[in-house]
Amino acid sequence: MGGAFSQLVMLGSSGMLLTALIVLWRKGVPAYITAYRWQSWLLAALTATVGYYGGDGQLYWVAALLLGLKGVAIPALLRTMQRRFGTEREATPYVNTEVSLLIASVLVVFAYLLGRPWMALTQLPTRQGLPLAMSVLFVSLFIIVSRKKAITQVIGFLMLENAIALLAVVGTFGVPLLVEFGVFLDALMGFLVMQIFIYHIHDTFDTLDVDALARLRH
Amino acid sequence: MSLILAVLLAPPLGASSLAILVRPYRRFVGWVSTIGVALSLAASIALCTTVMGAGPQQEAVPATALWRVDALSALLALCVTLVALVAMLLGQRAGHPDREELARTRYFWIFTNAFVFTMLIAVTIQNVALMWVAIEATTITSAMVIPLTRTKASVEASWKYLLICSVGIALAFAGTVLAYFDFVATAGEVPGALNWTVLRGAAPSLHPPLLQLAFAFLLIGYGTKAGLAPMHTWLPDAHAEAPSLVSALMSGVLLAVAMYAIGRWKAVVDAAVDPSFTNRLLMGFGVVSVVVGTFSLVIQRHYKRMLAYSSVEHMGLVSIGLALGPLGAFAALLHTMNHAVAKSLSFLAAGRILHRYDTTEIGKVTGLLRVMPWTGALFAIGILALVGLPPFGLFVSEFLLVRAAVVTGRFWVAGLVLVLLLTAFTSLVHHLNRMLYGEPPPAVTVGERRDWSVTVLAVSVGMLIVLGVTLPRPVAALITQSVRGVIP
Amino acid sequence: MSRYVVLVVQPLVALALAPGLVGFVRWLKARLQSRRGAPPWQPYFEIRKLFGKEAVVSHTASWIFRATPFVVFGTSVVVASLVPLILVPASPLVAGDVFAAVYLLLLGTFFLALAGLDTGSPFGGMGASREMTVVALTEPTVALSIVALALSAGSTNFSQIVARTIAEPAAALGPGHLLAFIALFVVTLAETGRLPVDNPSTHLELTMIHEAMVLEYSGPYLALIEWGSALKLLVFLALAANLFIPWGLAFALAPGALAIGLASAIVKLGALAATIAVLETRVAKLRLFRVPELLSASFVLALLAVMSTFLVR
Amino acid sequence: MAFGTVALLVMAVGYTLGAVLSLVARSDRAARVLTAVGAVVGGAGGLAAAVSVLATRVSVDAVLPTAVSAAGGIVIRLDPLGAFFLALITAVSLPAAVYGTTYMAEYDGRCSLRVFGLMFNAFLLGMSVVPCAANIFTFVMAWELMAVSSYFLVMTESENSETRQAGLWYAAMTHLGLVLLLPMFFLIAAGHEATAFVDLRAYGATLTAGTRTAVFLLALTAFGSKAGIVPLHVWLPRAHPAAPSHVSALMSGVMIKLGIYGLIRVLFDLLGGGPAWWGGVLLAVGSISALLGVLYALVEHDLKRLLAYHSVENIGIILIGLGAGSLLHSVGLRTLAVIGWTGALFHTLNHACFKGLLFLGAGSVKQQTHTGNMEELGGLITRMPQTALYFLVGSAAIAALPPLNGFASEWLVFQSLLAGAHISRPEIAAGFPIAVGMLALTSGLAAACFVKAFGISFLAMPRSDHAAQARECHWSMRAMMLVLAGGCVVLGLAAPWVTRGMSRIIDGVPGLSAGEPIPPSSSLWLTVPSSSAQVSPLLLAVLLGAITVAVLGAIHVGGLRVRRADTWGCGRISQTARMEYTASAFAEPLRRVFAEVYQPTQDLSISMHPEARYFIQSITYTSHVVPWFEHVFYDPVIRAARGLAAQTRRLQAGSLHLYLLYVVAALVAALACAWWFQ
Repeated sequence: MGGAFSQLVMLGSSGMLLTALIVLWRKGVPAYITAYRWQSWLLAALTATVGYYGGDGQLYWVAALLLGLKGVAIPALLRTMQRRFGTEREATPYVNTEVSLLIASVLVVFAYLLGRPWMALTQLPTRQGLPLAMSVLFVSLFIIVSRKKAITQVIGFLMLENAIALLAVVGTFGVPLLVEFGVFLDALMGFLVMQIFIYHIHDTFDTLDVDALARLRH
Repeated sequence: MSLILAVLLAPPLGASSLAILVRPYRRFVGWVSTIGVALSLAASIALCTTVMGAGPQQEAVPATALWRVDALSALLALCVTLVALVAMLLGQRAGHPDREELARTRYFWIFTNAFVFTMLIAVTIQNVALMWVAIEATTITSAMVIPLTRTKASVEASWKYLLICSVGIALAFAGTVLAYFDFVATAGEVPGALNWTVLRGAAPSLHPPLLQLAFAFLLIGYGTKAGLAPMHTWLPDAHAEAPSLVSALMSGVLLAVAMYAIGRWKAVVDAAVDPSFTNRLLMGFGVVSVVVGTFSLVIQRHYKRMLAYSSVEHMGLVSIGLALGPLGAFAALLHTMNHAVAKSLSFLAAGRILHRYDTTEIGKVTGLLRVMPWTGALFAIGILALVGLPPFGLFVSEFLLVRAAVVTGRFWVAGLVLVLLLTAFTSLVHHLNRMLYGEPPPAVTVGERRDWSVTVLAVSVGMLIVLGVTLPRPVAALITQSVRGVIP
Repeated sequence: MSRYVVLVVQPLVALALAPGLVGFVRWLKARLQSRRGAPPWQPYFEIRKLFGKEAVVSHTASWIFRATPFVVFGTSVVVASLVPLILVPASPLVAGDVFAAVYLLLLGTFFLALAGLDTGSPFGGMGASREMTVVALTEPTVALSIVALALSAGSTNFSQIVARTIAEPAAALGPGHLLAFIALFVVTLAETGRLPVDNPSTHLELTMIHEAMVLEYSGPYLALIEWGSALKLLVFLALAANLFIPWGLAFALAPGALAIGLASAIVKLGALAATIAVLETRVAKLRLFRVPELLSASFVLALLAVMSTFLVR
Repeated sequence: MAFGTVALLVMAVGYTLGAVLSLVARSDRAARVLTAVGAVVGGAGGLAAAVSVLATRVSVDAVLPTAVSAAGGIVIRLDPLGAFFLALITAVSLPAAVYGTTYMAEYDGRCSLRVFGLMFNAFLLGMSVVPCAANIFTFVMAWELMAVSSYFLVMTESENSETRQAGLWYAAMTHLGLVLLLPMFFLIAAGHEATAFVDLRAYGATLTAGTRTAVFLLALTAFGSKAGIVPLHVWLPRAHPAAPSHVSALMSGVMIKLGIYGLIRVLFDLLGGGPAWWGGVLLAVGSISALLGVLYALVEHDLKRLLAYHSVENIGIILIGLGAGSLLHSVGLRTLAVIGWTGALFHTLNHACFKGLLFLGAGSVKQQTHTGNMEELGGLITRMPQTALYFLVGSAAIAALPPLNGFASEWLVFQSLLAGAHISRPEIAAGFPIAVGMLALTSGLAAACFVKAFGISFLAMPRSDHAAQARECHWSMRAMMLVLAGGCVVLGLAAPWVTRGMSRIIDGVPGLSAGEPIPPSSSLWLTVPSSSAQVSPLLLAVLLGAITVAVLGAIHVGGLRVRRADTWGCGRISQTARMEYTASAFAEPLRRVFAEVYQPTQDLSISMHPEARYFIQSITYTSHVVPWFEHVFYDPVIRAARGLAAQTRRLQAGSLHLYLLYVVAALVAALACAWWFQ
């Protein structure tokens, strides 16, 4: 375990942050899906790397699962959905691209500030990844808050899950397998339910614009 | 112990599976579910007595054991099964003869049972990550039932519910991971490290700064689920649009289960950090919740939303109670229990009102006592219990809560809470006044037979009175023991 | 022993003197206005005449109307037995004190006002309304004047007050005493229906207060009310005279002392009655809604009296 | 078991059974009867317990520690002070319950008499337990039980929207009391485990001056809102007219007295009295309440609302007595202070008696005429002679006319104010004469007001068909009024004897006791220690009676000839009700005198003939008195609450993004908090 491991983790984590930022930058849903797929692949690769250097065989299984579920299955389902509803673009997000990117940089700084005290706690070679994981977490939260299409919000949510998975991998070298399975199951179920609801929304509102969902007030 | 646990957990799972398998819907599915929950209730009572007699129960190997039931778990399990039983007994009448309705009913039984099952898992499992998984699962299962009749409003409500709670609960997982990270960084990988007993044991050696961050995530995460303001926004929508039986379960116990998670984590964090940290956060969010909940009641047009906001207010009170030391925690837990009974009663009565009047607007429900003397009276009792009037249980818990605030020297909390309670009281009584009396609308049929749903709800009223007038010794003892789960 | 004598003798003397007092005022007023006027003893004849007549009672009136004269008369007589007129009982054991006297008179007024309403006549109601207004507004002044006296005496007991004033004559000339006396005198005018509050000899219905209430009374009933009212005037004047200028009052049942007491009482009452007569020829009746101004002025006087007593102490 | 314990048990069981049985009664009539039976059995038990405690001066204890042990359990202790109030409660509740049996007949089928029976008995139970409660939880629980059940009693005529409004006001104000009550008690017990009154008494001595001040202010507002001191009285004139009359009698006659009980219990028993300024505040509040209460009563033309305002007035008088006593006590004039205490307690009892009577009388009138508006009444004295007589007795008593009971207690209050002369500090003593003036004005106005109330409602000719068709009410109702009217007379004549008993009760309360034996007083005269002032209502009555009999005899011996004729109508031939003086007209002079207080809004509209201004087609005049303090005190609060509510509603704007933003914002706030805490 040396510099290479640390470097790889840095690289992977930075890549995941970059994919999250792409969502803020691009406007088409297909691009989001691609970004998400890349992010999932990076996550899987990172998991495998940690497994390799940490000598934890279980993490290979986790990596494989990640790849299969988040790298292939979910993007495919998203793609189907996107094809079915046509290419509705994030034409007018609440926050425009420039400001979004600025805010994202502020969030990254915030994540670093937040992470500084606890980076000192650990001697793990992967500790550099922690603030990056936090950054991804905040950026994906920002995506969910600032984007209008239901499908974009789902992608933001999926990225949020990735961020937490990254946190778990780099911080603790993965949670126990049983827990991991449970989380996967939940993620899958959650995604499926969200998908069902997106169909519901499309059926009842004829749009995926979440702005239409503002009838219930007070 | 395992047997009891099996009897507790298996019936809802079995009933859910049965509902999946039997298609089209047959009436016996509902009955089987109900009897199953009754079995679970019996098991939870057995659990309570066991725990009271022999202390916390867990599997043989303490560190790695997955299941652990102490008094707090038993208390929550009791609340869950109790409310579920009442809701399901009333749910027997939900079915209608036409085909679409039957499909929906089947759907309802599948997910309601699954919902109950996940809640029971959440309170009996001792692995905090799996507890998280179970609570996340409650979101999914309950979100499926909300748009039972697919209207725009219900779809909107369930989407909001799903997204906000998923995001929130994801944050709770981040918090869990952070705490686990700290544990691993300090103690290395240990089997059963995610068990809260182990976490709590190790807590004094953990790093306070990290645990504080973790708790912030956990509080926001589970707080979203528990309906603490300002993360409560999903709650009025979801509660108002869900079928009343589900509202009863969600408002009565789901929120309590999320508070349970916060309580468990508070015990861990308090072992590492000065308790004033968690207390301040809980107090802050509690006060905001009570304020928001209360003032949302003042001008309210829909009675189900009104009940939902009242839940926000009550969860705020519970949160404040948890921050007020042992007496406060006692009050909070007692309040949780009372609230579970009273709120489910109110929602179930509200469901019957909705069925008759076909509107959720307070202004259009008039002459309730004349139209539905029994339901109207039960609804009124539910509301009066919720505003904390004797002889109902919430009076006792609010009394103790204020006492706890004064005993711990937080006069401003006591003062603020009381003023807000007064505001909530006035608003609710005002709305109740408008509904109960006056001329019934012409389109509504007048008169009501005393069917057995009324009897079931009357039993709830009886429980509230017993809790308020005598607070039976075993219950008090159970809660006293439960307090140790939150404040060691 | 003396207390029982007081109870019996004093009201009898008062009853005997009362119509004469009213007649004296009327006669003096006539003289001051350069009229001949009826002799002072005319009221005795009137009362005797009225007792001999039949009483006319309205169809709408109830037993209240017929009971009222007895209450009015009775309360006046009882009050006359309480106040020091010619004799101060050595033992402080009489049935009541100043407050009792005031509230007994209020009882009479209460019934009189009810009787005014009982007939259903608009004048009766009007009189009742005005009378109760005036009475209500005079109460605080009466009470405060009593306080002013009681403050120095330490008691509301009549004999105690009188005894204290005699013991400390300097106090009687103090500002507190004087102010209280003026206040009580103004109140006396209001309570007994004299000018400038009420005109006892008016025949214009719209300006009447007391006379409007008793408009429906006739025969023996009217006699009782007239007599009772005269007694009330006498009692008030006696209060004003003997509480503030107690010299001459008898302290024992000795015949000489009693004679002096009676003589001094007649002199003092005569002087006050003369003051009223002069006043009534000099001032005009106030508008009803300016009466409160007069009464509040008297209230201020009484309050000043009390306060100055505090300061002097 | 001791007799007292058994009696208390009978009380509790009686009320509970009454509540339950009337709820399951088969018919409305049965419900009414069972309601009364439960109330009478319970009331008899309570009265027996109270009398035995008052007679033996041994307190009765009963503890149910197992119930609600977490909150301290149910602890009962009936001491002489409590017993006095319990006796007062039962003394009115027994006649009221019997009266209600027939009075409620008019509600048969109109409202649920079963629920009414439940609430009525629960109300009585709650009220009866309050003076017996000996720890915080029991007290508060009983207090709230009383409040909740009385709310439903007020709502009996719920079909009336005014009633619903009244109910809301009542509920809010009574809950305000609870909201202040809890911190008040907890402040005394702060830092201690036990909450029994015995312990609180011990803690009370150790409190800091600041805490005592806070407790005093909280107690004054909490109990004041129940007692109805100005400006917390707003619910009284709304709720009392709305409730059925025998319930009004209980609420006005008894329930508000429990506010007085609470004040005495907390301020003078638990805390053992306070500094002079407490007494000053009580005196000021009392004077203002008394005066404003009677002023608003004067312009009120609804019989029951008028009575409700008079309750405000009488609570004021009671507080004047308490305040005078407190002031005297605090400067060391303890034997004189007893006069004030006695006056206050005695007036409490007397007010219960005559206010109960008056409300029952008003109830009979309302039952017969279906209106409480005095402008539609009149002539009832010939149609309901007995009711009229009893109402007259009550009116005379409340106007403090001798020899009835109101006079006796007001005399004591006056004497306690005069005792202020003995205070050597002028700044304290100066308050007393002002209070004397206000009290005197109050009693004068009260007399005027009851001339109006009785004169307009009962005398002369009926002003409406309803009034013309009135008949005397059921004998059981009359009998109950007779009982209370008798009470007014007996309490008045036997006042010296009654007050002697009261001074014994006072002696048992630490903060009230003179600490030295009070010279035994005569049983014929009301006396004042160290003063020769005295009065004997009995002697006055005898004198008055003797003179009246003598004169009556003399006149009849002389041969009294009476001729019936029409009232002189200024030349009109037949007299009509329209010629009568109205209640508004009666009050008009005083309304103009006190226009500054009333600030009436007047609206005079004259419609003239289109052709010439000299011909007037119609004139309408309306005048409205809206108590100004409702605008000053309540409107801002209500507006603020609604404003805050409107702001809060904006939180829930419907936008999902906004909601998610809240979550993120909360997260950031929590993280910042965690960070800051490091």
